[in-house]
Amino acid sequence: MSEDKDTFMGVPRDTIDWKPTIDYEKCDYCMECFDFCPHHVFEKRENEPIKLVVANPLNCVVFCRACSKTCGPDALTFPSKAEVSKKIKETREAMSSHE
Amino acid sequence: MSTNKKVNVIACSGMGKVYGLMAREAVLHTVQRLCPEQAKTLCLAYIVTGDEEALAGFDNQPCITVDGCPAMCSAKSVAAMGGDIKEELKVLDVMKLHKGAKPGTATELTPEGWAITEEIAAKIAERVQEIQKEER
Amino acid sequence: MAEELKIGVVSCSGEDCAGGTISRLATRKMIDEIRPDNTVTICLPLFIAGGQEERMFAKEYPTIAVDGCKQACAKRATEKYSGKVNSVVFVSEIIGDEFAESPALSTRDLTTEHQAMVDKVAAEITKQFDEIMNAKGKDSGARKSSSCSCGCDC
Amino acid sequence: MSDKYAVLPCNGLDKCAGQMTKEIAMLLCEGTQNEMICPVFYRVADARYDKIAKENPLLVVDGCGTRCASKLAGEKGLKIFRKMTVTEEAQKRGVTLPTDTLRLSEKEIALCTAMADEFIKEETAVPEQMVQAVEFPAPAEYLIHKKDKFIFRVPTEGFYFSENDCWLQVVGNRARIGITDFMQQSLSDIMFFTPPPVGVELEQFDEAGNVESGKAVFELICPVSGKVVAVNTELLTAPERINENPYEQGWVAELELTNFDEEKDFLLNTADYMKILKKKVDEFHVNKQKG
Repeated sequence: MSEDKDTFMGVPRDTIDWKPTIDYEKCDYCMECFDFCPHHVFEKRENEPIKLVVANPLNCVVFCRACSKTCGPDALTFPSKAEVSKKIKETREAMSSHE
Repeated sequence: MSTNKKVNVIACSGMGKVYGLMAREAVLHTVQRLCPEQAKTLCLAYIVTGDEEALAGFDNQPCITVDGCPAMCSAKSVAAMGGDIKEELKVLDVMKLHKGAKPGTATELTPEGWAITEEIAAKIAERVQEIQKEER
Repeated sequence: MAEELKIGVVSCSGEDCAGGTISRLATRKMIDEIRPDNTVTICLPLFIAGGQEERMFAKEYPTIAVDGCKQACAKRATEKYSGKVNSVVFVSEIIGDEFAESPALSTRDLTTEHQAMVDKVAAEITKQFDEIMNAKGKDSGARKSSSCSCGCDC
Repeated sequence: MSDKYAVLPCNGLDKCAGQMTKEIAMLLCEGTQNEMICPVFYRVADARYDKIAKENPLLVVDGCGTRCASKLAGEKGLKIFRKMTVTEEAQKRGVTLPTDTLRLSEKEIALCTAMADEFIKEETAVPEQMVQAVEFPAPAEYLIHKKDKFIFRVPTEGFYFSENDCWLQVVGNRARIGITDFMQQSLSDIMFFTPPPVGVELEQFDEAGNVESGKAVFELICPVSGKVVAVNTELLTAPERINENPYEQGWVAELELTNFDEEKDFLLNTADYMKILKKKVDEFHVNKQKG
């Protein structure tokens, strides 16, 4: 749709490592997270052994962890907020020193 | 046998959300099945036009409004047109008792949605009975 | 893509007659399934309850009123509080006065016959919608989405 | 604040985290006025606990994300004053819970003790009325974005915004936080509100409570670091205030700022937030059509 690249807090979204990780040992494919997330981060794989994947990690809203609260078996984890915000700050500084 | 006129039960019938349909269905359930002898419904769209004939439908009788959302269309419109509101019911108040429930869409209710709608209807019917007693 | 033209659809949602139920469902079908990209639903009682958004809409955009019975509440209320409507669909003319004025119908009791009435009314709204769109010289997107099974001529 | 709480644990017997909720509830009730509610009995017999549950602020202890205790509270029409979830706390503190046994080892007991202690300490934090009142002026003017029949408002002066659709209003070293008009409209009718705990120190981007509508749960991402000195308790009974007026009566919490000068670089002013809002409105629209 839009030509301009997605950014978050001024840095390219694809430089930010923020997405849920599914622990397949715990996941019971109840699909609560899939139904919950309005940003289509998750996708179902009907005919495959692994029936749910994080298909669109860049759609995931940075710092939002709301899907993990819908997860009964606690199969969803996120990176540490402190580390991610530190990284964003560093990227911003690097970008401004290049200007 | 009561000689009282019927209590007016008026739903918002909101088009945008499932709560509007729930209000509408709860009111229909009340006036058609639970207490057809003691309650009737009036068309909110007609009241909104402000026509004298529409307002005559109030019959100088008490009203119960049933609203889907906090915009309170039914309560506000009925009040603006001079209806005597005895009770303002809200679908959302009942929804709050069913956290996480999926009642359906603005066109169709799920079985869960129907169950909650009947709960709302029971509440309306209870108020209808009480109001009729008070008016006597 | 240029900014799409939006048309508002105001249904009477009459609580007193079966025509209101059909009107309401046909309007939603139009908005949800047939022309979701170009329609906005306008809540009629919100004209009084203070929705500035709804009151402004019919002043600025074309609007279709869908009325269950001859009272034409949707048309009259829209014109009283907001702005002139571009067209009116009379449900009772399409499905017959007798049924339209029979007691209000719960969605629980919908039959396939009622569903056919909904489709017929939705088709009429669509027809008027496309006429307005064409008059505005815009492509309504009708030709692209021919997958609907509403019985309309799209 | 009350000195007596009703404590409702989930007591999930088939998971370690569930076993821990009973332990935490015991620690919270031992030597205090607090009273415990048995979730199993409460489920079948309202009368036994209704009085305790309705007359005291309710503390809910959930084991895992299924949140059975929260759901039970919802079912009974109770408003939750505070809730804690064992798995979330474990993750926050870097504790891995065992999956092969239901018995609690010292490590788990230590986590239970820490969670209970934190609440007991928080309970004795400065009460709301002791905090010196600060006047937060109502926004004088709004920038407006219109899309179809929707109107989105953004205050022009005195407010900062985050890309997570939260706002911040700063007066001296104090600030109020809340959710923006755009997010409020996206969520539609808000039915539940969980405030952040008073007295807790939040880091920038930590969760500062959440709100729930029929559509979604929205986690408030705190735009700055600070100590929570007050929460808008009116929202506990009337969360729809957020829908009615997200920038005034709908405020969520008040913070004592700890690192604002440095952190404000990461916040947006009205014009910049407006740009993001417009983009989100367009995307939301596209999503809606697809969905």
